[in-house]
Amino acid sequence: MTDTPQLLQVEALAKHYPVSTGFFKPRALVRALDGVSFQLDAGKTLAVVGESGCGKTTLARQITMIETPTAGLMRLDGTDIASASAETLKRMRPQVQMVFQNPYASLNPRKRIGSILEEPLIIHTTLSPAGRGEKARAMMARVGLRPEHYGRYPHMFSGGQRQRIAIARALMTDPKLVVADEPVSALDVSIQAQVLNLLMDLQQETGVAYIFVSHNLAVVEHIADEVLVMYLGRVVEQGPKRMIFDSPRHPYTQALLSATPRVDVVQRKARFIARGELPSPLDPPPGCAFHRRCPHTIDRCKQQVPELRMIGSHLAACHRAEEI
Amino acid sequence: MALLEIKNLSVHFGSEKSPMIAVDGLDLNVEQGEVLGIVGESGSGKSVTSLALMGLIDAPGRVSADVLKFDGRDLLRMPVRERRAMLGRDIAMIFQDPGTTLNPCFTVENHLVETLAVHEGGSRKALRARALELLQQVEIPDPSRRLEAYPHQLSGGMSQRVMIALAIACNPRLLIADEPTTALDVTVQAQVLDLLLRLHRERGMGLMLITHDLGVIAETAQRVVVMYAGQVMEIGTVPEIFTRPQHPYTAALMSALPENNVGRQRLQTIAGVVPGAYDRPRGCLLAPRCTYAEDRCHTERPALNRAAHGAVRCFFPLAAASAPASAANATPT
Amino acid sequence: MISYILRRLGVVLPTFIGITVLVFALIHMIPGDPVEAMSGERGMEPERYARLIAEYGLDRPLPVQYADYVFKAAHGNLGRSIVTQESVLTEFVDRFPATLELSACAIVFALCLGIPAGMIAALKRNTPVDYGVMGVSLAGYSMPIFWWALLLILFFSVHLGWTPVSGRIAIEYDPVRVTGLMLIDSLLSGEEGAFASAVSHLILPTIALGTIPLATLARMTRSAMLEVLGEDYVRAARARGLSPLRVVGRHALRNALIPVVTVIGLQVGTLLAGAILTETIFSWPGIGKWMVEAIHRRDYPVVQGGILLSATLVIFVNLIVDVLYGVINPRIRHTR
Amino acid sequence: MTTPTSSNPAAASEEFQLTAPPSPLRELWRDFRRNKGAVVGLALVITYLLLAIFANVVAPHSPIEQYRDAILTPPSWEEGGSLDFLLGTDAVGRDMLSRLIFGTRLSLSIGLISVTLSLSIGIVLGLTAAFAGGKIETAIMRLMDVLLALPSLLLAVAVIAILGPGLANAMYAIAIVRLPGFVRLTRATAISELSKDYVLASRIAGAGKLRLMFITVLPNCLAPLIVQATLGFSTAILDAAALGFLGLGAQPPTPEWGSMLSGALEFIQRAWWVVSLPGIAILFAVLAFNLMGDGLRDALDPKLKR
Repeated sequence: MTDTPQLLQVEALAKHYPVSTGFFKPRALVRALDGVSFQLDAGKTLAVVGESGCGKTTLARQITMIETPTAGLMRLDGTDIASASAETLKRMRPQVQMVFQNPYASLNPRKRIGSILEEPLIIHTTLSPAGRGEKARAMMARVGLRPEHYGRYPHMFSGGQRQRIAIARALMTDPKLVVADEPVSALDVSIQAQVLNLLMDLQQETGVAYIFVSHNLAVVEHIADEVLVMYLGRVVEQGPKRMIFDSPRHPYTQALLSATPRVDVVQRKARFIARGELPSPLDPPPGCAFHRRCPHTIDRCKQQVPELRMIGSHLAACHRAEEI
Repeated sequence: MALLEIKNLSVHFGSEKSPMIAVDGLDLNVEQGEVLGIVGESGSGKSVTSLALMGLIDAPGRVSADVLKFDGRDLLRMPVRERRAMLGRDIAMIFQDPGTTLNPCFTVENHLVETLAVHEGGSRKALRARALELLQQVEIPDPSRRLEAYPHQLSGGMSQRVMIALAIACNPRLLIADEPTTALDVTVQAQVLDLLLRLHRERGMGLMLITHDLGVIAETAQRVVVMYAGQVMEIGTVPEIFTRPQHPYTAALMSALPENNVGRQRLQTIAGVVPGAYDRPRGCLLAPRCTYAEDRCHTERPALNRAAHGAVRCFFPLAAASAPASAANATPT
Repeated sequence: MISYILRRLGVVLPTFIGITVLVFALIHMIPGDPVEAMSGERGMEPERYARLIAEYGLDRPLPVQYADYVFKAAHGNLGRSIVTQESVLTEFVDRFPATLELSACAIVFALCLGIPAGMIAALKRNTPVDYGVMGVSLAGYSMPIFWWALLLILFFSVHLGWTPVSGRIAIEYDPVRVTGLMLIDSLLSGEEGAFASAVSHLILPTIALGTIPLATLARMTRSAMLEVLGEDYVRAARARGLSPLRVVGRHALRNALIPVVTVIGLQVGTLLAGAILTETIFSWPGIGKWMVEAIHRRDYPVVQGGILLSATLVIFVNLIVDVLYGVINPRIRHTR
Repeated sequence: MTTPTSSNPAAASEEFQLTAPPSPLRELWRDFRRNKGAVVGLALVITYLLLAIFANVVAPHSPIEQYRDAILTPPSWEEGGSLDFLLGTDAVGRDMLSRLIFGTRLSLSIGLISVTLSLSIGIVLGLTAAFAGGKIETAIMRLMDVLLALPSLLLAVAVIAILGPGLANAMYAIAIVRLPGFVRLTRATAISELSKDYVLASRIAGAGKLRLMFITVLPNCLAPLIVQATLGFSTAILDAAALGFLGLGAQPPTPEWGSMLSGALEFIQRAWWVVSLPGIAILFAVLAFNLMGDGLRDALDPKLKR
């Protein structure tokens, strides 16, 4: 183990995709991720919050080393993984694993649970089949699956159980970081609670860190230590959970909080509904990306992109953060 | 008189011998101009209920009911043609996924004009003007250009607004919204819910809002029906249900919400899973998962009994005192 | 839309070039060389052999030969038949109307019966009507059409004596060739009975050739219709109180036709392939029969030209189908 | 159609948990058996298969021996028929029944060989196109477009024009004709599978290209390919018969169903059995594979389950 507690360091990370816009037209550039920086300590949970098109999935793809970022720095445990060689990547892969949103698509339908769990071991270890089976069964017990599930196929399980299998698979390589992309948003409330509990129990047992991608602020509030609010590829607000929920500085965060339906009347925020819809990433508005939907817009917002800066206790990217 | 009156509605799929029971003896009323929330997890039969009301259950599905009356008129025993004429005119419906509920081959105008022409008729020009007006009412920016648009050119939020425009086109008395915002982003969901509530207020139509999201119900509905495995578990007014749930299932559902567990490390959960279509318990459907279950619960099925705030299907309804602490945290409006 | 057509053209062009390469290569893939192959077992005196080699340009480098071939083909020069010494293009143009007439009748026959049959089967799903339609179409789909043609002749011509066995028109009529389409030419000739004779000659070949497209279309329409009937927008249309006729005839049919149109395009290839058999059996003087004869006679220029022209035809028809597809499918029309 | 989609997967999975879940093969058989046509097809296929394998034992005569004194003998139940030749004899006095039985062997091997050839090449090309993308994909797919632009039988005829008539050449021709179908299908299914999360999960677990192609993705593409291969069998049999009929496939005296029909037109009035029997053999073989393919499709297609 290294001395620094910082597990993941991300600096000015960017990912741009060229997209074809027409037969004779030039290719456009979508800035799916633009200048994202954060740090994550071992054993902690960072929640990435935002709506569709905000770049959270792109972020997940960079951190899991599926894609190479256009620019920026990513260090995992001190090792650069943003521009690493294929060999380093292969060595680092077991350290970062992922849990997906849709439990029905993330498990290979033609493989038994046993071989789904053992696949990472076949790739990364030299364990014998017996040794692999033993590890897989042990992991199944930890996530609350019964031994007889070992030889079954994914379609024989309910959504909640599949998500348990997916979590077990992610933990097979003893990763230091698990990226969970909306892991409970496809589940019913009662099942969602079971899976969230499981995730938190496992974090306590193994000290794994989570990057928890979600649009559900109620869930984020429960599970996160730090929160990153994203809008159209950029971070708009960033800080410890309590700060974000108690004194949101960015109008978008405020809009999200007030739009989240609450059972408890006390927790309901004053109704502030953002106008209009998410802009197309192909044609982002100039200046602050949120200015067309924001009630506080001034001329400056339309021209100048606000930088992420310290407002009080945490970071926000709004020209008028002090006033609102 | 209730706008919609349902007694003992059942929907079965599959063979006669071992039917899959999707809805099991459902009783409920929708009053004039109220917002009634129907909440339940997947498999609770809430969507099937709405399809049965609309007469959209096809063979091999079977619908039966003791009473199914809209505005005093018997829907089950009315001629097919007459019932069809009511659809879209008196009762309208919007669906979960706006991306697939508009016909990809037709423009927005085609959709609106067709619906108006079928139910009300009029000159093409008048219909077009009405269509434009409807788009304005659902707050679609640049409505005259959107009339020409095909569904694939609209965002999810826009499509749902068009669906709403179609639904309110003929001034229905009852609007059934089946998970209308589930496929949308949170900020857009808030807009669409606001729009639905505004239209509901302005037109005095009954709104039946079906969702799995307790928060949405709490913020929009006046009364709520809690469903589980095809049965109604509890009916009550929103403040009552959310502060003093009497059914253990409602209480457990509420206490599983992260927002009712603030400051706690673990969430409260409901053990086990929803019973499948073919392995329903003999007694109370919740009995295997219920912490309060006693012998009687496992052998005998409770009926939906009147209670102070509505109705509850439980032999041992929770007193306010024994409700989970978390649920009692919330203060009444 | 224009951008869409341009994009389709962008795909078609390389395909077309590929065809020319393939057809050109055809003659060079024959073991030995074409001149030798054409001479058959009799052999040939060396001088004549050398002259023929030079005449066909077979002594030049391959790229030059290919460029020459494409250049000539572009100007309509596809060489001469070794057997008849006629220009290949002329022979093709002579025979093409016969095939066109037969194929057109067959596709109309298939469309008029296949689409309604498929629709009825879909709407009456899992009833005896559905099983009947699907059973018959599966049999049709599995039918060896050369045998089917023989059966048709056996029953209608031999047994019942209703229809003639071969040819396009009875020999007593000899309408002046105007369009090449016997139905039209016989009408134009004004001779009594000529048109009836042309029609009666056309019936059996049309049925024989149209059977497989008919069965395919019926099956395809049924499955497309079933798929569409399960879509959310059909349910939503019913929820708006639209009549079943309107829901099926307007909302469902339009969408179900989208895949069906693609299948119709693919049937053109099937028809040309089927024409080879049908024309052979019914002695129908079209390009199918022409090609088979050419292969038997090792008349390579004819084989080469025939394949090139048929492939061009298929590509062309598919291009039209693609454009049509764009017209009925707005999602295609508007994609950037 | 109107069954609620949301409620069913969960319900179905709970149902399985009560009893030990059936193995996938057993489940396939259970679904397949529901389709009566498919079972009939399977039975027919097995019958044909047994006939093909045991042709030497079953056939009463040699397929090419000519009984000069028994030319055009009608089938045994007709007037003038003989029990020696159950289904009669052809124009040169060969036993129809024996020729048909040996023809089974020929047709099935043509189907097997040509389908195996085009399926295996098709899978490799299709997977390569799906995984490589870019120029390689374009090149492969354009090549397939070229093959598709040639009407199937015409392409087969062209190949035979090059290679010369004969049974083996007919087989290659049919394999080439069927290739684009397999390539396109493999590529399309592989691409749709590639977008699914389980493939991403394998990549994150560190799986290499080959593992992804053949271990992760290919098994999930097999269902439509198996169906296509079964249906390919029937078209191979049809095409081979058509080539034989045109005199471009099997050459006399090989007992091939199509070539048995090639001279039959002249006997149409006097010897119906010469004309109808080979056709019936072809029709039922093709029908059997089509029935089986349809049944397999229904049993394998998750959309049609329930």
